[in-house]
Amino acid sequence: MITRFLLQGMDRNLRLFVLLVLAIGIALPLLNQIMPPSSPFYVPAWLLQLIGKYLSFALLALAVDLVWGFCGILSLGHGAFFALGGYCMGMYLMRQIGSRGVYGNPLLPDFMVFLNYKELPWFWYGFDNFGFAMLMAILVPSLLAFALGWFAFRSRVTGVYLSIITQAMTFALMLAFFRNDMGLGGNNGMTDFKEILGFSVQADSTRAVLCFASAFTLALGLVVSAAIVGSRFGKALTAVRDAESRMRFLGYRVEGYKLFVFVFSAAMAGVAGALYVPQVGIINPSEFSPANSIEAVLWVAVGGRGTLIGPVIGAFIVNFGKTWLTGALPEFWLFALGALFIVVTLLLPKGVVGLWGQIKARSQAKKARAPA
Amino acid sequence: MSPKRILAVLLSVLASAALAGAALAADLAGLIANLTAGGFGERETAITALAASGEQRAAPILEALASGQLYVRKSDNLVLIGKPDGNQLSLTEAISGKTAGSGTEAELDRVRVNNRLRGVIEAAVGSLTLMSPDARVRRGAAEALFKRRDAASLAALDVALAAEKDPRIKRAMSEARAASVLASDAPTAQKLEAIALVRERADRDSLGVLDATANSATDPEVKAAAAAGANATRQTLAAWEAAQNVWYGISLGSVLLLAAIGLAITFGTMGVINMAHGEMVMLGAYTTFVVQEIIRTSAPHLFDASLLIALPLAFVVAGGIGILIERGIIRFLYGRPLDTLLATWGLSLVLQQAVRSIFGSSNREVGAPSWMSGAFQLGQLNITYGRLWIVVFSLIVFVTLILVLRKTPLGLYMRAVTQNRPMASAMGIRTPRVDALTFGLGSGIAGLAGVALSQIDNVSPNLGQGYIIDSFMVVVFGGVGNLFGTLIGALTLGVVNKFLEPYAGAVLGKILVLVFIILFIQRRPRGLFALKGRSVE
Amino acid sequence: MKFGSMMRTGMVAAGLLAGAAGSAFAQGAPIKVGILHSLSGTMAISETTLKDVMLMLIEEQNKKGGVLGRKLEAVVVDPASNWPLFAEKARELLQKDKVAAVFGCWTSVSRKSVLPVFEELNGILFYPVQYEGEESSRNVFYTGAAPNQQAIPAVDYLMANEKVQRWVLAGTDYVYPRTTNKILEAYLKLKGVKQEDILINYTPFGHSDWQSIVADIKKFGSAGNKTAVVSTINGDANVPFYKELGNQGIKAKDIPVVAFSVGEEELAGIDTKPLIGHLAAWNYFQSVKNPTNEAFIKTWQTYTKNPKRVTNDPMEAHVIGFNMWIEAVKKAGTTDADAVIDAMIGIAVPNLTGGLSAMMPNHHITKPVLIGEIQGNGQFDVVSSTALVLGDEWSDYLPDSKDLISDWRKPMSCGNFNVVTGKCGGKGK
Amino acid sequence: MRSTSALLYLSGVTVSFDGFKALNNLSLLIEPGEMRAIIGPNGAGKTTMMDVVTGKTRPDSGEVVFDGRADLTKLDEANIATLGIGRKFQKPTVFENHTVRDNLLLALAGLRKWHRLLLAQPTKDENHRLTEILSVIRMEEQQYMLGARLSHGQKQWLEIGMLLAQDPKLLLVDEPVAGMTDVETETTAQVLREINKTHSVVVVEHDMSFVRALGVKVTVLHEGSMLAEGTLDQVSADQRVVEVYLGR
Repeated sequence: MITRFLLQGMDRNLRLFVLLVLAIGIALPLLNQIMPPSSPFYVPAWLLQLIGKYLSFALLALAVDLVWGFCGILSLGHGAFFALGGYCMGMYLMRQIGSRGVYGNPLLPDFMVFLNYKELPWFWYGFDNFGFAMLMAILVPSLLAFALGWFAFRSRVTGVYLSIITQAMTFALMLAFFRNDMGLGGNNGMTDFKEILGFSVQADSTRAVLCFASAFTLALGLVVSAAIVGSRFGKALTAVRDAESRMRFLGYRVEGYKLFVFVFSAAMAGVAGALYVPQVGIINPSEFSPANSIEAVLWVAVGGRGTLIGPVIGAFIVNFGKTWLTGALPEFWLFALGALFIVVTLLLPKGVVGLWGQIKARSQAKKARAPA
Repeated sequence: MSPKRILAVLLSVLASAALAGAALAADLAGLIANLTAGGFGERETAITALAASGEQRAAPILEALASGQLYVRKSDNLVLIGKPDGNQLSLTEAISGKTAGSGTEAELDRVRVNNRLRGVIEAAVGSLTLMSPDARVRRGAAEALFKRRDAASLAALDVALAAEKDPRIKRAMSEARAASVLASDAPTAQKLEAIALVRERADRDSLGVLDATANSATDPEVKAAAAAGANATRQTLAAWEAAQNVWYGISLGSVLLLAAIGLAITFGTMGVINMAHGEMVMLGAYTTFVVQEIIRTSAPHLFDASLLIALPLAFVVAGGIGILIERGIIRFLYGRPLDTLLATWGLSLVLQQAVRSIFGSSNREVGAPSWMSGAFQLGQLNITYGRLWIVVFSLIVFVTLILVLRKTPLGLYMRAVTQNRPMASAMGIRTPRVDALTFGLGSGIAGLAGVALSQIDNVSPNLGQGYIIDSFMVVVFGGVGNLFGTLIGALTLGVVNKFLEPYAGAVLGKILVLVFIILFIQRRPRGLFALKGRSVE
Repeated sequence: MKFGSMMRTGMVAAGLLAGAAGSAFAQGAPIKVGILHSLSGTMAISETTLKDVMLMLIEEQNKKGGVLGRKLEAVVVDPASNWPLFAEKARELLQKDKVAAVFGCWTSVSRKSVLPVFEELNGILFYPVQYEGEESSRNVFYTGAAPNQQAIPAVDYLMANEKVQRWVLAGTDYVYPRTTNKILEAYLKLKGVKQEDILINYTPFGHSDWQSIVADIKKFGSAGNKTAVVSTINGDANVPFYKELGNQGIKAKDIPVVAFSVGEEELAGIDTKPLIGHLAAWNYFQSVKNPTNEAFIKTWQTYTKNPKRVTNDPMEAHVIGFNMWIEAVKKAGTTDADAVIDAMIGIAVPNLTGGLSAMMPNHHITKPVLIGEIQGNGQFDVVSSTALVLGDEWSDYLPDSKDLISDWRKPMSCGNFNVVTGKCGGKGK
Repeated sequence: MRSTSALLYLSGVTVSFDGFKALNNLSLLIEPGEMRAIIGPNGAGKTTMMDVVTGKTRPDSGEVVFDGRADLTKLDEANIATLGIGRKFQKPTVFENHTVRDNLLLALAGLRKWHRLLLAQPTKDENHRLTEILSVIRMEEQQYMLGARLSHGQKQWLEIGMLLAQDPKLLLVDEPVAGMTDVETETTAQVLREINKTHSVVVVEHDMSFVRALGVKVTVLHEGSMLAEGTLDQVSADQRVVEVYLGR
């Protein structure tokens, strides 16, 4: 039953793509581990970390696409869910530092010590347990999404209005987390992590594993999303995107559909955040900044909304470009990035994947003509 | 300073009239020499001595010193007063007061003072200027002495009071005297009536005096009276404070209105989510900067008019670029509002970086013309001219815009096109042209906002970023497509914000406002003033 | 798959670069110096200047023939005011470009973000900005001021010269102001200031509407005794803050404001006439008169082709840091990190205020503390200056850090040695 | 709320948008199995009336009762639809990105809950119903074509098919023959009569010839309230109706 459910949405391209993601997730870490640094095939740790980061971004992009591309809800607040997931992971990693902090306080993280905290705030309890932290990384974003969606969808807040309130949400959260009184590290957030599950976060082996974990989770995310989209639920979902009121007159409770995807995608974003933090080694309030959420949307647009492969490709293109250009032409990379966004929205409304599709269609048309 | 010194100052003031200046001229030179030599400590003694000399020249020299216009010429160690004109300084000899040509900072050593010395000088000059022929100066001196409330200035005040004619200044002086009395060891009776007098002022300064007395006084009777007076004053001030908050709210609201109103057009009536709106504001601010730069270098006397000159230019620049954007990007995206969001976001990145590469990434100075700097008291309300003008300006912009929409053909076309595009074009309205103009208008207004904001905020490439989100909140809160909604929305948010701030603090206040907006949208998904009816669907 | 190929090219490119850099060290190929300052985003306002200064210093050094007979080559990257990106770029500089040293960071969070990277890859970072202290890493050299090199002398000055009795501690809500204010609070109490005479206020980043807060300050100041404001407000929010001060007519002689984050660069954005007499505490002012400084200003203004271009304290910090690094490299005879790190300690180079600054075993440097008053021309008049003060990384006014010291000389070589327990590693167990 | 034998019962329904009364104290009775044509000039309130019945618009006052028990003013679109009121829009709206078959599947009476749909697969008799309807609307060949690719007429047919699939008790049809050829109009009339055998139908229409072709009881709306009721001949004899249509 479940396997049937999981496989129903997978077409051939997608199967190949998922395999490719897994291949990357396995090959690169292996190359890093077994190859000697001298070998041309050696994958340096920094590249591994980069890929890991892209992979978690790709997962975030997929989450955004699920609500935007398939249900027409443009959320400008997914960065918030991502960051919340990240904070849960961050709190776990913070607790793992234990007495290795500069003040050697066995219980309190450094930032609490020099802000004269006497004991651990209540919401920090339990985060020394990995399982609990991961559960929270999924639950906290989901609950927030549920609360927001429950009201918003029932009172039929749609389109731009929804986008704006999601933006307001992430903006408010950013301001809140900037406050040192939140007890979450204020502007500096959390950093200088030591261990995850007892393995040093700085060890190449750990990075290899994290990179693989990200790839695996992304693959899983793709499969599940495909299943949802391919199900009769998915058909209804896209129908809601295209003609919401028509669906109502057919007797569908549109709210339920929207709420489910919204919450699911928020949870996915949370997981992405949790994977992101140990690989970049810092989590802080700027992750909540509205700009980040908008950028995530742009990854989707670049890759191709409404497809499952698109967001992943988009996330990789944009972030690879960013990494490369901030080094190659630091003074001008913003021009390039901005131009990319403009060009894509103007010329490639279906994104890169769409372009690829058009090219393929054209070449087939040629073939068809050829024999005549 | 010690009572003895002030007394000396005062006596000499009276004496100086009688005594012949010539005799003292010699040691005036000596005094001034001391003034320029040594560290701040020596300088202080020199100042008081100079004041004590009672020379007519003393006051101008000390004022020059206080305002950092007293120089020693490197070549001949001559002490000069330098008033800036252009890049040069026009010089007059300190002692004789005759002109000594001009020079540059490089050829001169400025005689340095610090806050403490400025205080000392003011006191010295202050007790001198109590007798000044200029009424404004006398009044200023009295006010200064009231704030200083130094028992030592009593004597000076008594003399001045005796000589004073103008009742208002007399009042000020007697209040200053009362304050000084409270600082002195005068008998209880005097102190009590002094308290009564001070109490009538019922403003911050008098509160300060009363509190200080309440704390310091030994005599229980005085203590009680002062405390009572202080409490009474506090209550009056509390009422004023509420009013002050409203004013702050309105002025914050007017800033929001300025930033949002352009958006209300592009977003509200055209449905374009213009993420580059903030950058239009920024362009307006930079236009102001450029205008001022040109004026500074080529026509300094025009400086006070710089903003008025900048306004039309900013409108044209921002509006023009707006039209380019509409023709180049937006027009391909009508009916895809969320896509306009993405494209214009990319655009905002480009514009920011462009400005950064042209003007550099650091802040640019935009000066305030004289008519926009400073503040005035309305009862206990402190209203700064800058803010006042911004409020006025934002309302003017708002009203003009309404008129444009209601009364001009462009406005008519705009409404026609936004209500029913095909019908409008069928009736021969050139809709593309109208679109371009509408967008240009919106952007132009953003440019105007930039001119105003340059007065209160950073002129930096990030200027726009700070306002874009707030602007969207305002428009959505007020109700898209409804300018009055925008007005009300902006003012409401401003006032609410300012009333929360004292209790919740700046950050929490803002957060609460955002949460409030989110909840409000749940209640009224289409904002404060929504358009009802079938046309919405 | 498009991105697959992209990554492959990326990897190959990386491999080549790594190889190139690796082999480079053998011959007299240039020594790479990393510059890690934001050129875009919110911090570009402050950091871009530092990038330019570094480029200038490197150019100057190359005119002198570089160091160890090798030219210097600057590697500029843009971390875009994005803290995770700082870490990524730091890694790129150290692992891909194999730079010998990195000059960079402004905000504490950016430093905190790159710190683990530098410690892991054993790189060298020169950090040029005044900061909250409470840190000492083997791989970081702190050329900016620690709180005791800025805050406390400023407070002393106000107490002594302006007889200030009431204090407003206004700051942006992040670590530097929080810590500095904690230290100041403790210090003031020690000096017998009563709790009700201290008002602490925090505002968000880029706070632009200061009406209420300035009004509060006025209110607090009008209550009798002489009041001063100690401002740790972060760069961007200062312009509106000072504009509001000017408009509401708060004169320096009534309520002086002493700032720790406002230098010539920030004032360049304001009309300073209404602000004459407000103070700032730094270790350097452009107005300081001495040959070294005048020479530096001259080169800077010619380099930037802008005779009005100002200099400021963090720039001096980079000058000091860079010269120290050059000296250390000469002393060590190599750019190898460990050798240079050891060589650094004890090196003294002239600072721009006419003295010698020395690198101390705690990786902080000695500097004079100058108090300046704002002038009408956007410059500062120095009204007080101290002898050389050693940066104190672990403040004596915070309960948990007063027992800690840092000494990177062997055999101790420890960043948080606890003098009570006699153990390295904070409280110990 | 009074109980009645009528299938649809409107009484004293008033709706106003910013002062303008779209419906003004309108009362209307539809008996089970009846087919009713509603005519009236533009702005007479025909569409608003449908909005009220389908729950899109809430009346300011008045009763709307379905099937003698359900108070429609309290329910939203989804409930009303599941109660068995189907609506066909003037402009055919089908799901453009779905195949004809999927369009029908979505309309098919039965599953509506999101959590049931996640795992649901089309059952045997569901598929049976689909093929049945496809044959009724004569679209077997196009069943895997995307909605977007269909011609205007085909869309009309598909939508009718969707209504059949939805299988409502009462069917509201808004100007079904707008922009149709005479032939299409005639067949549409047939189809509606066909449908009427098993469903009650309310048709809103301008086209008199079509109404005549239907040959059913007619209600004339004017300025939001009922002007006249009866056979087409009766109403067109009515003086006021003539005035309304031809003006003075």
